[in-house]
Amino acid sequence: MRHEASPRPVEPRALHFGDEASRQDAAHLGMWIFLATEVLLFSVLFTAYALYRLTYPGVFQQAPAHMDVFLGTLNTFVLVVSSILVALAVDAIRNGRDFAAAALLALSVLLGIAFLFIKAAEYTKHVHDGALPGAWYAYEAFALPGANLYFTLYWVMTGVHAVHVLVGVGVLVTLALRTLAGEFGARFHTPVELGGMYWHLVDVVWLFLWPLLYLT
Amino acid sequence: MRGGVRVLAVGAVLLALATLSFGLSRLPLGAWAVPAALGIALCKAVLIAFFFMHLAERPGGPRLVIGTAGVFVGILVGLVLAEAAARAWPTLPPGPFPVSRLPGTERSGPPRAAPPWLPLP
Amino acid sequence: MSDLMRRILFLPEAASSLAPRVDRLHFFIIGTTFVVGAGIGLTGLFFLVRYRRGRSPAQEPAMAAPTWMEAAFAGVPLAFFLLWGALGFHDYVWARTPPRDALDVYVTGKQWMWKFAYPDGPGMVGVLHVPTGTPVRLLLTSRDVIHSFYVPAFRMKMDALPGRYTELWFEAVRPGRYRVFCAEYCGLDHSRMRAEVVALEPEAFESWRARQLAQPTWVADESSGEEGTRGPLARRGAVVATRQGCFQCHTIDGTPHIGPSWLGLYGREQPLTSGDSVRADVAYLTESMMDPLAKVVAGYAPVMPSFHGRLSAGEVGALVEYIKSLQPERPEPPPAQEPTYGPLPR
Amino acid sequence: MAPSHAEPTVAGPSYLDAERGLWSWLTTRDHKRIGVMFLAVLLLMFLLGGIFALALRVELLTPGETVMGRLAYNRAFTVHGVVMVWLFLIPSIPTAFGNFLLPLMIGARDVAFPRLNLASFYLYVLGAVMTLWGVFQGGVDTGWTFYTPYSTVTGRDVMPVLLGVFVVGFSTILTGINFITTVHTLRAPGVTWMKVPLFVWAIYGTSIIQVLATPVLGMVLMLVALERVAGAGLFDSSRGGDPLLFQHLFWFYSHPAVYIMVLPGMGVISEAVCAFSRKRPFSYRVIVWSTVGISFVGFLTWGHHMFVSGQSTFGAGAFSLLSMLVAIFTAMKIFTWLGTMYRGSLWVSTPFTYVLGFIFLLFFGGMSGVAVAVTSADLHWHDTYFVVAHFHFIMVGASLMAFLAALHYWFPKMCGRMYPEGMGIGTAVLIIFGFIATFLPQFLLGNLGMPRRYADYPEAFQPLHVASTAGASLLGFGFLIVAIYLGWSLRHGRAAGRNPWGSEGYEWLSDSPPPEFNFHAPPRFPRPPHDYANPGANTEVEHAA
Repeated sequence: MRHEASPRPVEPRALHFGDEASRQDAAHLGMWIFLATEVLLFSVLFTAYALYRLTYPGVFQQAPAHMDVFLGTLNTFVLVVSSILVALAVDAIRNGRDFAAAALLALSVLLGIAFLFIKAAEYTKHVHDGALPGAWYAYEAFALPGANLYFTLYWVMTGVHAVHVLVGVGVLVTLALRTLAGEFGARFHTPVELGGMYWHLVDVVWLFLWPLLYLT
Repeated sequence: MRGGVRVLAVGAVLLALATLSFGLSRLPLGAWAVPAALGIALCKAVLIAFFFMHLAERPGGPRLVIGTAGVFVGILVGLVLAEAAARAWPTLPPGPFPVSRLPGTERSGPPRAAPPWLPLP
Repeated sequence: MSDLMRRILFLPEAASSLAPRVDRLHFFIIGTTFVVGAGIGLTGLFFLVRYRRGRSPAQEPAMAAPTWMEAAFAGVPLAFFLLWGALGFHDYVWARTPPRDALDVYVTGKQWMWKFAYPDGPGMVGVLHVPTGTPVRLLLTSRDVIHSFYVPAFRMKMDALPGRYTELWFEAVRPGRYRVFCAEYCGLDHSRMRAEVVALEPEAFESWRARQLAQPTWVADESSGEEGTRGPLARRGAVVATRQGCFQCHTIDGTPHIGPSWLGLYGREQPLTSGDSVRADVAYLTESMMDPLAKVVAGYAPVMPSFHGRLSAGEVGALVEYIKSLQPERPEPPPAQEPTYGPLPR
Repeated sequence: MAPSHAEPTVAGPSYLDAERGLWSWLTTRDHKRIGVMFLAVLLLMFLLGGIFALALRVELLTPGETVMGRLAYNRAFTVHGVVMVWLFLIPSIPTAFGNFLLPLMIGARDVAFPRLNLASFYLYVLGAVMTLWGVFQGGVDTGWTFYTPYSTVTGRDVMPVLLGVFVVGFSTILTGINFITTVHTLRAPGVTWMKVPLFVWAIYGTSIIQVLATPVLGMVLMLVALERVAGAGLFDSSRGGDPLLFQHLFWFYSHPAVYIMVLPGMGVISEAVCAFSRKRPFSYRVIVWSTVGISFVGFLTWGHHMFVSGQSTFGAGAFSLLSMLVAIFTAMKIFTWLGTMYRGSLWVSTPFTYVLGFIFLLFFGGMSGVAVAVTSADLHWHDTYFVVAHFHFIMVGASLMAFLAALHYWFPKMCGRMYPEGMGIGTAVLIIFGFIATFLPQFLLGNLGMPRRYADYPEAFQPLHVASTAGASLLGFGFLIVAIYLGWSLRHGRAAGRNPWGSEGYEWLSDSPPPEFNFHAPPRFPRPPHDYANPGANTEVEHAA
């Protein structure tokens, strides 16, 4: 019953903007390339993390003791669950159940917002500790050489990620509203899929940030 | 409802893997902690890409694209690490080390005190 | 032969043990390039004449390269490139592995001068004295941004990074004066950040070093509790100047501030606000510390406080010695006030 | 997303006349118009960068201060570098000619995402304005490389330039996404992967590099900005950071960026060499696979910019070895082009003159590149005028020659008129000789030990500097002539007809200038492009609906 969008529907055709299937093909490919650029964007931060972990191994091993592992882990589950909801929403819209899809999208928006609030709570704690990035670092309980770099990386990585979450929430809200307005259905739902893919990517990035910053 | 069931099944695996990752971090794994955590994260990423991001339905272009991106992330991280790990002693940083500021750049240099809008204790 | 090549290619003289190695490879690469380049140019010209349109109408529009030729296109150049890479890397490893018996010199780059310090005391700005026939290891660091220590006649350079050390070594093969450039862009006066390597015969170098070590030195009582309790007098002057806050108004890099810069001050003819001028000798420098408003240098406000009673006689002497040492591009001992270097493993 | 237009059945107006008025240009989604708009802005940028290049050459005529002080010189070479690299060379051939030709060459009606294409143009303009404003108001003197820690501690205001280059990078990414998707999904029936024209392959390879490398640059620039705003310390030794990290990340982008600049040029040459030799490419697959190879291996070599930076010996060896690999792809291309000329029927036209210049200069540029990638030789040459001459051989000798070749080759395609051919050939020869006179002395200057970015130099270097400046004036004069006769031809050139060169490239099957949707009917390409063995085998099918 899904398969409106059968795998690789037709050969791409020269008749520009031909049928829905080839349009979908182009849109998905373009979205994947965009997601690839996002991956490379984050790779810079992962490189910096790896280099400084190599340079200051002790600091990076001790660092999770100064993080709120509970909140970080909670956030992981929040994001994964929201990802599952978005995947369910795409499944629903493919089957033409647009009200269910909108509701699922709205739910994951709520989870995204919850993520940001939990993140904000964590940030507040760090601010109170004085564990601020860069020149403002003043966390006396963790004053080893390199600890400032850990926290700078923590702020930059989670900060850039949080910006992506914010954008993702915006995208999901728009999609939910447009779904409610009946713009998407079993026949045409490419934007929902693409927006969902963006949200999943945000989730995937967090799945790497979480063990690196909180667990190991 | 087959699609929905599959989404839920994959979701359950994801949550289980996340729990596993958290559990492993409580164990003294030593040098294996990071590879284990990253391996689990990679598994989760592949699951999400294939089943939530529709990669399973789209062979060809998209798989090529994201695979290439992965390879290049590996190249960047790998070569930088390999180079840095092989550096001779004198070029490794001895830790925070006083470097004098240039004359006349105090204004544009980074502020020493926290900005006023931060709710500091 | 290689002198002729050197002249044709505008290379400076080969004054280090590394230079002939680099030059040999250089000639190999450039020679091959020119031979093949001429071949390509002549082939192109020949084709242009032979296969010109109209001369021979569309000859063979469907010709394609056989596979062996495609492989040759890749294989032949690759063989040459890998050979050069291997030869070059062999020399590079040699050039970056200092011999164990090398003479160590600490080099600090800062905007826009080079400072050299020998482990046993003497140091200087802008001129590096080295013995010929002896490997010299330079330990480079920087006080501000990245600089690069480059001696064309030695065919080598190495970046000086702030906050860490890099090393390079060379062996000068004949006495002479060799130009040092900064090769990494470092700001306004990048192009004037020059220095000089003076290579001396080993005996001449030893006698130069003995002269340097005979500079006035200073040993404090153990009880005085001052930092840096021994060493060249000028170094103590630097400590005193820091403690007395002299650097709030005076610079040592030549930029005028509230007061005149100390760089090159000693021995200079200074115009005064009164219209006269005075030579900045020991007497004038001492007078200025004790009674600063007596002779104010033109262009500066009379704001300097008197240090009468705040400086001991020894400290005044040390300050004067320090100011004397701050001469641009002149082999005088400046303060060896760099961070203390840890022992370096070989 | 899709404008649904009925198939035009009769020869209609060209894309230039399809709609009229400035507004129709500014809001167009036609890839050809966007290409032309890019071309106009790019030429403006080239003029600006060129003026600063001449100013630098004049300053270097004598040691000491000739026409500007050291600070002015440092700012001027920054403007020259930033404008030429970020605002001219990187976007040049892909955005102008790639936009115009890529859909034509695969038989598509437009790129995959026309609105994104227009957005890319406006982002580029916005980024260019921000960058230029930033460079001038901030008096930025960091050089185009923004090396830390100088760029993080300099008293000049670097921030707007960082943001501007970031925005230009976004434009590059959007263009790259668009091109890759277009090549993947919109090829006409019959255009299989191994029948894609060589220029399209080159643009495709370039787009891959753009998409993978540019985000890295964007993030690095943001980290530099963060360093300035918050003293982040990631590149700052005084906080335990590593200044070399910046160089690694920067060159991870900027070394592939060299291939962003030169690969499209190679594509142009591959097209033109076939067209003017009247021959199939000597080996289509060698050109294709070397293009793909360059775009992959180009990413593995960045460390050869850091042989004397404190990089480990192991790192230097590895990067040197990998650099040797990337050079052979260029060598393979050069041999293939020569083989294509062998036993052809050479038409000595203006584009072909540039092609010959390109092959010759690229050879020397490439070989000097191999030379500086040899680790021990780089101890002498790194950061001297040898390197300056090397990359100008690639950027000007290769990329710009290809740009001029493309400009002349496709000029009739874009505006339907010819330029004066004799004048073109003469000027091309003048430009090639002016170029050699400018940059050959710089190789020798590098040998002599003249470091780059020097406002002032010892007297020993002067004779070579004078020679270089003389060559530069010749070069500048040549560009002026080109601008004058092309400008004149826009209005007064004789009509070109559909295919003035008798080329077998797919793009020439459509009218010159092409109609609004490129082809009057869905085209059919039974034969590969550049198939001079079967002239006229490809046809644009005329449907009478």
